[in-house]
Amino acid sequence: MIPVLIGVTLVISSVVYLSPGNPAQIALGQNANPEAIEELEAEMGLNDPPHVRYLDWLAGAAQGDLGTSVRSQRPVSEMIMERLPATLELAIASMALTLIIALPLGVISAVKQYTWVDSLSMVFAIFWISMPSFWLALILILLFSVNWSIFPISGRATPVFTATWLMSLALPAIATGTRRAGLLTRMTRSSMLEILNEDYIRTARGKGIGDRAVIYTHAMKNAMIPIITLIGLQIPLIFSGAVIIETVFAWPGMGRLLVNAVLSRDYPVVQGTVLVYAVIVIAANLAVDVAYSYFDPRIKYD
Amino acid sequence: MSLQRTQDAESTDALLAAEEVQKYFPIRSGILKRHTADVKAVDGVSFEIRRGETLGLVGESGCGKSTLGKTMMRLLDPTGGRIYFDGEDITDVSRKRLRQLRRDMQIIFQDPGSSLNPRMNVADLITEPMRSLTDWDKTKRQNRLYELIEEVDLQENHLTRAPHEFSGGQQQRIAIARALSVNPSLIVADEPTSALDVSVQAKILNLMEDLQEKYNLTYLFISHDLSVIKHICDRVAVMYLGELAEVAPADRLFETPKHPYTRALLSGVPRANAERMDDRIILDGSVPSPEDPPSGCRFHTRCQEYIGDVCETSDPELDAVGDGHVCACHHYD
Amino acid sequence: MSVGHSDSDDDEGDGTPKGGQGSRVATGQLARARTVLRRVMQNRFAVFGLVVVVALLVTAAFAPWIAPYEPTEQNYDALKEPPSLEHPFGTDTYGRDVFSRVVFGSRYAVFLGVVIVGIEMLIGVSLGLLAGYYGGWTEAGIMRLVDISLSIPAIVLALAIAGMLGGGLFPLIVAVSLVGWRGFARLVRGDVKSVMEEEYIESANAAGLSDFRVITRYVLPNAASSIIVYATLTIPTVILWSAGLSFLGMGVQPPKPEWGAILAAGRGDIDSAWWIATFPGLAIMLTVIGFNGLGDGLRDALDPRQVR
Amino acid sequence: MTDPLLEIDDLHVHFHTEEGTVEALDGVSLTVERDEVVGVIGESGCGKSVTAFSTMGLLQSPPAEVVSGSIRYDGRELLDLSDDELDGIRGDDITMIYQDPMSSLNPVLTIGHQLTEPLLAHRDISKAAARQKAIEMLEACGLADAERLMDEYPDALSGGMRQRVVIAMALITEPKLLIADEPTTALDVTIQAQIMDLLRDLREEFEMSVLIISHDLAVISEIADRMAVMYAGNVVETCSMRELFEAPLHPYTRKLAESIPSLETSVQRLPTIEGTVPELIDPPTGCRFASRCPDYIGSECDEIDPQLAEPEGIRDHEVACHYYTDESDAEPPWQIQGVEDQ
Repeated sequence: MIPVLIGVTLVISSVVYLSPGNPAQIALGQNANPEAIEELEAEMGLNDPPHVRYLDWLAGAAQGDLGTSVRSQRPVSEMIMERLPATLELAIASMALTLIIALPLGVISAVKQYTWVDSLSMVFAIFWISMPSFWLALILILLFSVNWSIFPISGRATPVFTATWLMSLALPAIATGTRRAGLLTRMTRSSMLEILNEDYIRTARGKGIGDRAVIYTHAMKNAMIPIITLIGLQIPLIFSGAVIIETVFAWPGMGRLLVNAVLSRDYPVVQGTVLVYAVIVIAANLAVDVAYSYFDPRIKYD
Repeated sequence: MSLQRTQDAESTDALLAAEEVQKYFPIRSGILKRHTADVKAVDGVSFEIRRGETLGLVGESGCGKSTLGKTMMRLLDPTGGRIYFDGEDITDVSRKRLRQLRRDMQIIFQDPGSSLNPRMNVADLITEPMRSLTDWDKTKRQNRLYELIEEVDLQENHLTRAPHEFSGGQQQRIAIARALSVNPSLIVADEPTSALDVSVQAKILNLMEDLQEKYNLTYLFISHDLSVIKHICDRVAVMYLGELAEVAPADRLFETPKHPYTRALLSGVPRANAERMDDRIILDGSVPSPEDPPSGCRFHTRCQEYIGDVCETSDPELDAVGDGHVCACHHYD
Repeated sequence: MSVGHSDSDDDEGDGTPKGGQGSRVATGQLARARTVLRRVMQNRFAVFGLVVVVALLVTAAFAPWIAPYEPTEQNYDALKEPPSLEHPFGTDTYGRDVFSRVVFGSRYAVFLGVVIVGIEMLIGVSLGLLAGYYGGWTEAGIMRLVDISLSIPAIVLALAIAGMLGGGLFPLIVAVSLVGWRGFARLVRGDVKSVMEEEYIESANAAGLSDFRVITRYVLPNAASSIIVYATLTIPTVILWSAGLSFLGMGVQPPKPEWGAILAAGRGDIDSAWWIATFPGLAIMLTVIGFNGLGDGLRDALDPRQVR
Repeated sequence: MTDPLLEIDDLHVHFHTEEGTVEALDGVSLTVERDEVVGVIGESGCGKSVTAFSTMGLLQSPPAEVVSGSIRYDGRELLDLSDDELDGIRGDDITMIYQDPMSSLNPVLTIGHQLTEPLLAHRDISKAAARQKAIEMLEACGLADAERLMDEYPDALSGGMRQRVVIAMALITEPKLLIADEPTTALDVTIQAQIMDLLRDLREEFEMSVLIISHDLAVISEIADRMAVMYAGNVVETCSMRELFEAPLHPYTRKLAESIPSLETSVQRLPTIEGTVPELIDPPTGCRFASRCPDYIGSECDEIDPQLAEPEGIRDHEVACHYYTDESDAEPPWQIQGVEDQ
């Protein structure tokens, strides 16, 4: 865990270090006088060698200090904390949506392989996979917000856990979740098919215990293991998708913060956001590992 | 001729000799992949193969017979002990010398379906060792190729085909031709017929015998099938959990097996039309893990002739019990 | 494959004995290609994919002859006109013909898809090969790099790289390539490791082959089909990512007719001129479906053991 | 005389593959009487496992298709039953032991769960009683510490132990017919001896009929009363165990037995069968062994598919070979000098 995190910070810092442009200049604007820029450079530690700058930043990050935004002059950690809940809401909502759609559909397709149910759900899956999420988002806005006025066009309604909040979350969650749902449906189907071809499934059928028991007890429990891996792989992708969707729906999350920071070359904010994203992903993967040991008794013997 | 425990390789007509050969596979565990234990696949094995003979190496799965075979021809690096080929110590020869040695030592594997590169055709498969191990020119290689396919009973129109287009028996013929191409003197045959049907097995065994006679080949024949071993081998070594239990000329071993393990193994062979199993020895349990083998004699946990503490405390050595017959058992001390 | 898991030594599993001399399987590489093509043609989705991909390539190649207007030609007499015979996909806020822009956009899709996947493949396959073949510290180091890369969400990393490099075509290529190689690396390492477990590698060692020869004659050919399939299936992802970054303003810049950029430009007019954003979106979707179909078909055709 | 327990009659099974239709079973007929052990022997691809799976209704379709024939168990036609109806019989009256103990147990369910499943499905029994019965059955199968094993997962067990669990699972409902498909092929010699010993004891204890399938003649000979020899989708010979060794009739049976090296006899050179097994996609007409047959007698071998029949003067011994029919003017082997004493 720790080496990976340190690696992540190295990657981000190198990207920032190698980027063209002078942060001090950016902070003060095009017409700032050279002395002021020099002064700020010294203050920001821009004249230090790269490894010193990196270690300083790392030391700060370890204590929760991610530096100060060049643009707004506010502490980066504070800006991120403001945005974090919105991002997590969206990620969890779209993940839930993904699972609710994908797992049953994938399992049914596999069990009813070669039937119209299977074909239909695969056609749907392919559509979802192939639709660019930002385009889907625009279509959703056009239909549900502009034409039919069911959902708000954009923004996040507060306070949370209210009906209006849920309405504002609906379209972004759908736009983020569908592609993932398409992929997970197909993957669930093929894991399930693989399991259904295993010898022990035949053994179970041979016991005359009926299809339901064979599928729900014998196949599902085994299929959960590869499916959990797949879910683990989906987590960073959900965040990826959310970055663009947050922008389209003006959803006040970290993704939008990042996009704006990148466009305005606000390096400390970029650095901080990427780090927080990595921490979330790593934590989520840890949770997946824990879920494994619940479903796979073999882990104990390793 | 009596067989001593340690061989003086130069003084006999041994083509290949092992002296206390060990092969351990490290087990790494934990996040740091620390070396925590060893699978002692081969643990102190000494024997010799004489020029022109077929030595059978028999044992159950996981006993280390395959590992021993591959270590003997240096496809695996031994953890300890020495290996002699034709009197020369080849335990740690240079890469260059090892390549030269490959011309003399070749191997045939159990499953020809997986030992032949599926992306190559038959002609390439057979000529490849010649190309990399000899300095023969193209004509010479081609001539040898045609000679070989005739030898193993393949046809010219097979040459451009891929291995998966052949039956198991034919694939094994291709593998034999490949091994034979560089004129080796020793062939390690690692369960060469276990993946084949009995009627095909008979043909492959016959072919191997014919080739042995014609090219004066020496075989190390590894198998778990005692009937096959009896049919084809001159001498037999019985392996249990990384060690040799007994070595003897084939007829002696099958007539008067000494080691309790050998006897159990032999009586366990299903016998067609036999006077049934009144005297059958059924061993309890299964083979212990080579990661943590039993102390003393490794067989003591399942032995029907267990004679007391000595079996648990001291590891018996291979001692002579008759003409060219050695056995590692305290029972005979 | 559970049909007749019959006999221990019957590796075909369906009870078909191999016929030896009478074998009906065609011979040689050409025949192999023919078999693959036949299998692809049996799969309707794959055929559809093939048709779409071919159509895309043709469009990209002959864009100037297919498009009725210059993609950047502005016409202030025809602003935001809805689709008509004259402008099948309508016109945008500058009066540019959306159809022509979408047609020229196919060039970006093909170019970005092929170039980026090519770079990813070069990096990923080499690293994966090194990791899988040599193992040990080489492998540990490379896989750690993959782990690091995997813990940053792809778009986040690509965005940071592209944005910091200043936007445009070249930064886009660099950013997406630097993010995407890891998939190839993981795949190839896994494949190489399983190939290395095969008995034919021991057989190659017994034949005294050099590392180079083992890699080129044994390892790569046996990993090739999964690399080809993965590459085909990565192209649509790359196209989606590129369009996404351009949509955010961090990739290809307007007025260049890249699909993501056209879409972004039409975003504000979604209520008054739906066609500007809709058609490039459809183009992306069709392209992605096409490559996915082709990739799926190839996977099934190259590896018949795969569950269909 | 009562009906046989299992009667397979003229069973044809095809597999639809990409390369074409594999005619895997070409009119297989086989009977298992009550309290009888029948062995089926043949080389890979001969259809012996397909026969077993057809009986259990476990062939996967597609690609498999039962084209024609009948499988009657205790007078009931199994092929006419729906899956639900079949579930009333399989796992209860007919059970099966599989070849590979490593893959035939579910890795994520406890031994206890898998073992009690058939009882709970087929008997009106409490969970506690089922558990008790399962423990008894594990002990009967020679597994010590059964109580603890019940809560273990298959991964904690060795191959030999797993096969004992599979056997316990098959016997827990005290079936009338046990089908054992290569029960020892995946095991080592010493473990194989243990398992065959166990099977023999259990069969006597439970008085069940057994259909045992193997490629290893010697293994079957240890337990079977009667044998069926299969070749390329046909049963070519059925007879008592004794007859098979003392007076085999079909040329294939004779050649097959000769080509197996044995511990008792030694030969300089193993006799072999010429040629290879024919492809079952578009197989040859007539006798499928004709092209390899040492006793080939002419065009009728190529044209007419021989049917299982008792040759004149021989009882309880059926063979599918034109050599033994009235029309044939060849000399049957028992009349030829020297064949008996092989």
